[in-house]
Amino acid sequence: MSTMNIALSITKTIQDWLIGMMPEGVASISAMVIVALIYLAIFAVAGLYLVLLERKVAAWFQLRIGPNRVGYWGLLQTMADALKLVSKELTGTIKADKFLYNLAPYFVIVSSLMALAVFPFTKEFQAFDINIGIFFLIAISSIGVIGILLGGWSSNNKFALIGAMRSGVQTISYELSVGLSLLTMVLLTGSLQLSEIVETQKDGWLILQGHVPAIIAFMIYMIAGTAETNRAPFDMVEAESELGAGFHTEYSGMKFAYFFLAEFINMFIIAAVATTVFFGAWLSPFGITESLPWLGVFWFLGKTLVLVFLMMWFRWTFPRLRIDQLLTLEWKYLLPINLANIVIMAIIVWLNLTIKF
Amino acid sequence: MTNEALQNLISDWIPDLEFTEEESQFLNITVTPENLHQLMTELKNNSETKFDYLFCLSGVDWQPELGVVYHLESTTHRHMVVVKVKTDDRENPTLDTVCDIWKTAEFHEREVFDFFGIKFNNHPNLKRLFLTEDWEGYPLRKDYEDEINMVIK
Amino acid sequence: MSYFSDIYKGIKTLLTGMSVTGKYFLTSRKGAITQEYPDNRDTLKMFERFRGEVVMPHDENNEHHCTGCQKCEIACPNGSIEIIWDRGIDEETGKKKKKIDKHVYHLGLCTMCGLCIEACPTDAIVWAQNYENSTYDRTQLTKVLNRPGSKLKAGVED
Amino acid sequence: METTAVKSNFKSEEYFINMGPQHPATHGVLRLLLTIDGEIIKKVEPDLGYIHRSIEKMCERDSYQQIVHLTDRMDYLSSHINNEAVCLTVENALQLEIPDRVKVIRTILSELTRIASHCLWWGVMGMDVGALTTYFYGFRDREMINDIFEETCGARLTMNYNIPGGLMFDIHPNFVKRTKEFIAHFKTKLPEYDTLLTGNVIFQKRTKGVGILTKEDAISFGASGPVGRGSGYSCDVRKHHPYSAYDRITFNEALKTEGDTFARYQVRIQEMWEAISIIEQLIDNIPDGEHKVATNAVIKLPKGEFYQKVETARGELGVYIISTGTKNPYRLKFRSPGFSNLSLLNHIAVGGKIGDLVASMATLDLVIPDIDR
Repeated sequence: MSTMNIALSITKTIQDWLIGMMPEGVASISAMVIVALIYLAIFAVAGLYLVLLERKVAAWFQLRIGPNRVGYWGLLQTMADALKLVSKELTGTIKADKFLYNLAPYFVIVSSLMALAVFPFTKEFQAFDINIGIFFLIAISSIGVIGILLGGWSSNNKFALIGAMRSGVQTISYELSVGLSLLTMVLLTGSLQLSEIVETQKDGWLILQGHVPAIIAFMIYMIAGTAETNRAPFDMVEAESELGAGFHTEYSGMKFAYFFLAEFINMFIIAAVATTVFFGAWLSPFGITESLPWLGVFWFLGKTLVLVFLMMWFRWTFPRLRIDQLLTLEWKYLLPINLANIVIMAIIVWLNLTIKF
Repeated sequence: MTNEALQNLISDWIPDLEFTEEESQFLNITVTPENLHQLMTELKNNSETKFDYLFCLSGVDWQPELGVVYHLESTTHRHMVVVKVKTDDRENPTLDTVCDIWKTAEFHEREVFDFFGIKFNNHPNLKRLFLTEDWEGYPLRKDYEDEINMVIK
Repeated sequence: MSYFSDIYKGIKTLLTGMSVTGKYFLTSRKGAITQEYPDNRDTLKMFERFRGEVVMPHDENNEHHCTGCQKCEIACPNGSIEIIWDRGIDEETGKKKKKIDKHVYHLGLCTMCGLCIEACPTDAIVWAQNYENSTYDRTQLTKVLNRPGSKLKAGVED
Repeated sequence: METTAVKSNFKSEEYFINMGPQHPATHGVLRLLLTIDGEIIKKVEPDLGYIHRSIEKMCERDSYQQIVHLTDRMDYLSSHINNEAVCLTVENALQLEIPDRVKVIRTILSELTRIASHCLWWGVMGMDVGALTTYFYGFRDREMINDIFEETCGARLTMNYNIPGGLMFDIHPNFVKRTKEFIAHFKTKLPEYDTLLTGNVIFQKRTKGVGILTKEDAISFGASGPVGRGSGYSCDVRKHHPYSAYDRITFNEALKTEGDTFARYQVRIQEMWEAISIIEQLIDNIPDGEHKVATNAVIKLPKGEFYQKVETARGELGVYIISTGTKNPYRLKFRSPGFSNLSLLNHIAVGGKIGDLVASMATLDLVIPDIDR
């Protein structure tokens, strides 16, 4: 058992290994850089395979076969896409606001990658376990919107402008219900730190502990989460049939790849937050694989992929909401239910009617 | 209503109307451009005729004269009539518009202007519908010459 | 309180919608409706009435049925058939008669309407079933239907 | 319509957007010049002519058989019904006696074309409103009909199977078997269309009360087909002026009165059910006999004017021939359904949002070559 968990808390192990070689300050910075590079590499590849998963799942929904030409069973398809995008020429409109036009993609990709650092993959396998975990997550995900607004406005294209304005309105209003639904769950756990949250779920996942209000909070969170990443029934931002390609019409090559990759990593983040908060990140259902902490990663990724599949299922079934219906859905339906839900959860926690195993 | 009943009902509205019935399945009324508009409003609003559906408005180049043929149908009585109007000046043919009676005429009249050059006074925005603004000549006229596009077999 | 009832009804319709796509997702093993075109090129067979291209069938000793009567050229709406004929002496009767020299067929102009085959009195031209007619250069689309050195089958009168 | 935004000193000026010749929502080369203020549409001005081939000028130099093949290229989704329109006009002008077999086959093929066109419309309507999988379900059913046409007529889209006087050649031996297979298959799939899209609450929110067209406006704008019937104006040519075998079958006209996008959608779905019942009534008793009547090679219509109305998938197609007795018509005018349906777009789209414009344009089911001719 002890041999297994040496390599677990990566940040500490790398830091100790580095301290032996160089002075204190430099060691911690280089440790952070190394961890960041590892995460960047893993999640660039993970993003590519999420895109492939989306295209395959879409094909199966639509009686098609999906990519099967490049590589065995289409596995290298998105790799080929990435290479194509890298080699493409970076075109752009002349009258575009050059500085903001080039800055926009970095906002989006940075905000989605930063949010990845906080997730508890297994026991101590977590880049940064900061004590304001969820609050940090919500704050980071609102930076992405600035990138989209900048991209749409600065590319001097009317369709992009409309797309950007729509995304601004949409994300701001849906962050509200993302935050509130996570708040109801924090009532149960009592702390914002993600590892703490997973700790309290040792005796029953939060969705079971909080029973009815937790399920309502989960549904609200999933709806608001899909809206947050501008996907599925809420994809007015790049509504193909109305605006063509929405805010990233004028982007090509690597800049477009950033927007495209960021959207899929955001989807992964929304699913990962849902698994940590609602389904007990790396906790196996009844503690069956407690002994091997390494298996936690499998549980965490499995649950996240199930939720990612759910979001893909939304995308390929539902038509698109109009922009004003989207706002009425948020302000007139999700918000009131959310507030009522918090009150119910508070009462339940106060009378501690939660189900504990 | 049968063609005869239509004929003598309409003939006492406006003096010189010609009615023919051979060579066509419907009652044909030929009217002079001056009282075209009056006849049309009467055909639409009169309670017995009530031709409220203008289903076909076509420009025709009858060689010397340029004309427009209106096919009208009543959605209540289900009878049809054809109204023809001809003007013989080919340089600046103008007729009254009927788009204030039937809204479908607005687009059809722009098409007739585009292909025949017949101007319709007090038409909301009479400009070419299909061809580009700077296209000279009116293609569907019989005397239209265009070596590039017209392949005479 | 229609507020809650239309939320409930809404979610119910959303779930039924998802059930349809879910059913297709689970039964996607039965195979897709899309054809993998370049891979199934040899097994892909067109129906026998498919209008691929107009061809003139020649029998074993290189004879065809085209008498050069130009009925197909007249029937063609967009001039994609040109018949080049010359005067010839008919063997038996010794009279002057039209002989077909070249039956030029512009596949590029043809709209596959079938009026020429309809108009041909001696059924000289027939539909072929090939569906890959694209070429890299337009002149390859102008074809001469009667093979060089072929002649009219004896006894075919228009 | 929700209350519009409060316009205090907040000044917003309109700007132009080109829903240009290349745009996913226009299904073809139609350019809409939109004047919009933020998201609300002030004015829609269509700019046509991108695919104008002046078919009417070409018809003045072609013989009547050659004109029939031109109509395939007008409304390519109901090409069979267009061919039938010209053939009927010529046959009525020559007072030809058409064998019963031809009439029944023409009606079956027309109804099959209508189902194929409505399947494509339904798939594309779903795509316009955002549900991308409907496209593939719609095309799966349309492909089966295309195979039936390919086997019988030899072509999938531009059939040219009708000629003045009957059919070019007789139907294929297993035409009846394939059609029955398709009907059995489609009867199980059409209810799925409803559960997937019609019942969907998001779809209903996007289409109910959008693009309202009253009955008087429908008549005054000359709207025909499902667009007119969505507003309660009963304009089914198959009912009021029956042609070919429509007088011997019983079917009811799909009529709705709300006149909004959802009503036009429901009319088309019900029309598909009607088409299935029509085919079922006819498919078993196709009378046998000649498949065409011999007409002389060069058809000369008697002097005079001839008009024939036909119900295509989009509305009422009228063929108006003025003939002076020569072998090609003096003037031939096609009354195209799409042309009048497009003219009312400005009337129903003003005041709505861009999403509404796309949704109501999808239910107008515009085919641009049919408008430009």
